[in-house]
Amino acid sequence: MRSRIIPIILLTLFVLGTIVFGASCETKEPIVFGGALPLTGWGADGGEYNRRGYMVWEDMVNAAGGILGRPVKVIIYDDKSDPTVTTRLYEKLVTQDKVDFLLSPWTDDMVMAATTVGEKYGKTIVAGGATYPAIWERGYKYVTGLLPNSKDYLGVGIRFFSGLKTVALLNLDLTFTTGFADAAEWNFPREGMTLVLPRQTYTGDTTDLTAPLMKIKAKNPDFIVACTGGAEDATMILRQAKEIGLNPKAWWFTIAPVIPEYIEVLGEDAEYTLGCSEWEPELPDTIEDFSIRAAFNQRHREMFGGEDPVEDAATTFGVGQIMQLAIEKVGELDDEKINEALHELDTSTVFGYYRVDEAGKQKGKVMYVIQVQNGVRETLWPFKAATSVLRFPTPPWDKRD
Amino acid sequence: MFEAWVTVLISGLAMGAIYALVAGGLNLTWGVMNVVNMAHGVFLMLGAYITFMAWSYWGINPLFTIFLSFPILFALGALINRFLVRRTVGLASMLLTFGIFMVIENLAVVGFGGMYRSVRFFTGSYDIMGVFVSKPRIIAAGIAVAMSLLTYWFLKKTKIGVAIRAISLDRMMAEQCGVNTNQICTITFGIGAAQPAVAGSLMSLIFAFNPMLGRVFLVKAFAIVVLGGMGNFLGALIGGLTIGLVEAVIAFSGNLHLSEAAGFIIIILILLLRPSGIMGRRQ
Amino acid sequence: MIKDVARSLWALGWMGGGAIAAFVVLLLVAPWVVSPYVVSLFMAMFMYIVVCSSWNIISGFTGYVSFGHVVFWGVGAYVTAVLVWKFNYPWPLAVMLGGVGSAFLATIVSYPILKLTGIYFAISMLALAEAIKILTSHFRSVTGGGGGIYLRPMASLNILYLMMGFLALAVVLVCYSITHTKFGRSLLTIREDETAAESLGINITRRKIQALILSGLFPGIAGGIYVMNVCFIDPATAFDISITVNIILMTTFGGIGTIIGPVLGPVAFTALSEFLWASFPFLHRAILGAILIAMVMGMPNGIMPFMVRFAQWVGIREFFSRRREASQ
Amino acid sequence: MLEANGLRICYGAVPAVHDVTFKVQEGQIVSIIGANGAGKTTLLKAIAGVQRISAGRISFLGEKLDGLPANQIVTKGISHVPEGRHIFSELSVKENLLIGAYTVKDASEVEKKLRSVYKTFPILEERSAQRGGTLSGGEQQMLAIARGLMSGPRLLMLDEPSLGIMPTVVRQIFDIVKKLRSQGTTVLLVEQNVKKGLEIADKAYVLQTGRCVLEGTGDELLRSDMVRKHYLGL
Repeated sequence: MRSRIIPIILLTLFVLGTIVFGASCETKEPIVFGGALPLTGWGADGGEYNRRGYMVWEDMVNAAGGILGRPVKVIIYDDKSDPTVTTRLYEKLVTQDKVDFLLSPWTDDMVMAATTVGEKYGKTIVAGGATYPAIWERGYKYVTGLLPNSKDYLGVGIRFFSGLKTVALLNLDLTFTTGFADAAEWNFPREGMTLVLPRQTYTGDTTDLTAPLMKIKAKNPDFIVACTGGAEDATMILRQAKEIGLNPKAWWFTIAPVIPEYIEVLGEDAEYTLGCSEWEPELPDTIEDFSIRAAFNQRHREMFGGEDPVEDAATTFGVGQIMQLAIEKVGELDDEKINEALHELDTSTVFGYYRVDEAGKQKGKVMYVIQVQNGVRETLWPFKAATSVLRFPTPPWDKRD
Repeated sequence: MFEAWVTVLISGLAMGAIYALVAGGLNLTWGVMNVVNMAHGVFLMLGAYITFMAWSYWGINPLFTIFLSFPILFALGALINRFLVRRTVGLASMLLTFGIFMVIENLAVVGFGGMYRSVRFFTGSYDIMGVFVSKPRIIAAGIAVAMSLLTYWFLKKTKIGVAIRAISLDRMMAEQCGVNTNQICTITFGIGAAQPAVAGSLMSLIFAFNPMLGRVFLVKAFAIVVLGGMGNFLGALIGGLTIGLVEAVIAFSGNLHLSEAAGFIIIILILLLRPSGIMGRRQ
Repeated sequence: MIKDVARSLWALGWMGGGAIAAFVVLLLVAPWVVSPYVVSLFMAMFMYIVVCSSWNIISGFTGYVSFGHVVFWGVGAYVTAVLVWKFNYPWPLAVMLGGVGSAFLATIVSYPILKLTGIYFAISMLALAEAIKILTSHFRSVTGGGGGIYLRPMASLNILYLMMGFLALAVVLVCYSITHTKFGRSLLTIREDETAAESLGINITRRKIQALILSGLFPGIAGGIYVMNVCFIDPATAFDISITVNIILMTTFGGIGTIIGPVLGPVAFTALSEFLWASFPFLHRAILGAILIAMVMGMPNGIMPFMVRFAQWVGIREFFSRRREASQ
Repeated sequence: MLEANGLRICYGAVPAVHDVTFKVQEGQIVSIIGANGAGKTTLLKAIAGVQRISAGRISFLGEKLDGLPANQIVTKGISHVPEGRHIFSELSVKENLLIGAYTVKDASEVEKKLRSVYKTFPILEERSAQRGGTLSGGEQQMLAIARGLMSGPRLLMLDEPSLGIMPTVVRQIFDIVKKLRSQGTTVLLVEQNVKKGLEIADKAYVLQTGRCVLEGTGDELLRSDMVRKHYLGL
């Protein structure tokens, strides 16, 4: 039986291949989009999810007939997680590859580097994986953002607990996490919270957090906000907090809770922790207009071995969609007009609402508050989209079963 | 307050014991063989992955996996020495081992992926009269100290151990005493790779790690070897514990930035005062 | 001293002068011929020529191998960035002051740290770089902390590229001429035997300090130019240990203690890694590592002897060997 | 027992030894004498396997030696006590001796050897726990010889055993060398102290700038005009 199926599949593939090849030969010049992502180095994880988003977008746009009747081509380079390389690559994309449009790189450092090049050549960039406010506060003309900046990102979470009085702040010493911590400090007094001790900053090389956690424990705050960069440092914080019996009423983490391996690595220690999500794969359509979401999820699973898309893939898909909407609105490939359009658009993508202020800073995006409950992420807010209710207060470590 | 201090100090010493184990392996490859081993960190990382895989696929108790990571990395280290490192010393060996580091780390990223892993086995702590002692850290530290002392005993009391020390002092003369220095160096490099692998196995219980795990520890390990005195095996243990302790004290009384900077500043100061390390021989 | 330098430059002769002229012409013409991408690639290459040659002064000529040379580059970059960001200095001045800053750092650490020799010096430099990295993170009000500093783009790529190119040329010429002066010769003597150097009446402490300051100055300027190009600096980038590792790798690869080695190394490395990276997006590091292993096994003394043999074969032995002897 | 034929040894491109031929008979003390830089040490190094030879042939008990690594030459029964003694300074005296017996597999055999060298050098037993580096020059020389004896060599090669040592100790050492001969160990001695070296020797060779210029019994050479004039200053 098997012996007959294989030739048939091969034959089908061959025929399909020929048709696609023939068809592609006939179509017009593609519109070229280019960007660089960290495919190697410390950012390789996020970079790969980002790449998938762009790949799915390219595939779906072309399947639907392209933009302005022209197919789309996406070029992705590897920036080795190094902003210097990002600068060089964006120079290359603009001047050597002569791409029509630039796509966003991943994370603040790289976005900073890329937008510097974009600004120089008048090439607009919709920043994908970036939240650091400084990106939009430099007076650049050719940058808009998809993600809310860190003040808004943190604000949602902190507002959620505005009844709590005392708070402690942990901060990983990186660009974007420092941005979060700054935003948190800006938000605390606005919600009537006081910091019980100065923010505790640790670095990526820190191997032992006992000392800062003991200091926090001595002040016994109601609420702990940890501006973590990923599963790695969040794991260290939670495990060591458990060890010394640090029991606030609520734990709030940035980034980590939406990273797929967070729950896997921490297991039941991740229970009750809260975080902010920019995107969830399965949400009722009522909250935002997600007509394309199901198709995106479906295509992503088909292309990448059945894996559900994660936030970082939805971000880049959203970047593509925004570019497409702006180009279609303008109707021609004019950088100036498209940049204007990007600043004026008020729309919705797979990723969520998109509306920016004059500086290009995102204003429309709705954030979700999530909590880990029984080993899964549940959405708590906005209430319309809630899948569960808040579990509060967090029980002490020794009272958990 | 007293309990808090003791908690912090014990935690610092535990971390110091793990530093010492990492530095101990480096002391063999660097202190004895004069190979500036840039690949040291990847041995650690491979040890962590061996434990993770044995635990997650076969459910092996992570503490027993050190009996896997030790021989596997011993063999890998021996092979690397036999076919590559043997003919180089000093800066050339740095070039070579950096090449090995690039190959292994890159293959690990491709093979294991960049995502974080961790072994969830012991969590929580022992509460001894208000002093919190982290279970995974104290167990890891205990094994690390035992491992360091075992190596010390091995070098002090066995025939091969004495030969290793003889080679570190005068390789040519050792050869003329009938020591097959190539063979002994292969064994030395094997142990030098297996020791950080055990440290890596222990770290998989403590940290969430990915293929970049070893990088954090490499710089500190180099510094601790020099601090303890090159080729001095008890010195590496003492140096590691010292750094762990100092970091904990300053982290608790000052802040984390200062504590990490202090580790390095102390290394500079000690070297200025005693240029051959805490336990080093005077020249 | 100045006379010695002038004489040594004169000694370059027609061939050397021609090579410099050719380099300058190529440098000036390049931006009009190749794309800005290649220009920025050249710039990165020149940057490594600057830092490798500078490292070579203290480590190759004087024999004090530094494992923390990135600290001078990083301090230069930070001084420039802070001056532009906080005090609105004109950027070319800030770049120059970046060099002054790193030379100043070299001056204050030089006396104690140069008392150490061999591996102890190497590790102290490593520890110094790590300590300064952490302190840069710590003093947020001055340095922007771990979040780093962002600048507006002010200088065009071509200007910065030319600065870096001329800086590289200057550093190589400085390295060349010091090997022909009394200063340079005393460094070489110190490398061979410090006690003997002292008995020859060389003030070794002073010479070593001068060498370290010279060796710290240029990376600082290069760091300043770098930061003006990328417009962003944070402690993790500025004091990244892998830059030190690259410096040592490239120089050793090209030929440590020679004039041409720290030039050949970066050129060969940049070209090779660029090619591999473009051809093998996921495995380029592994392949580069494998090539590195093969090269160490195949040519344990770096590419220098290989180049000399090649040069002999081509018949321009004179060009390579003279420089080499001068440095030994 | 040991035969060297037409040895030529180079450092880089510079030959240090040209076409040297000599023989060591079993049970004898054979001295090689000559001025500083005559190539004596180089010769011993070549036999010990730490210096490559460019031409010629070394054989020991009819077996070809050249090309073997140094550690295997020890197993053939040759022990080298190099110039400058090369004591492992951080190892204890006993550990130094144990390293000397590295090639001996049998532990009881090692114990026996240890007892016998302690008998020959009682001072070493007293100092057995001390670090090698803390010994005096003469004690270090004794330790070096004792270490050489630990492998149970049939041929012991001594390089400048009297260098930098007090005369009384030198006499002691030479007495021990004679005793070794009587116990059946063949000795190949390199000495700058020509008088001493020749007095003790059964057979001797004079090396001058890498060439063998004279050979004969110890007495013959002591009486030869050339030795008297050049080396003894008579």
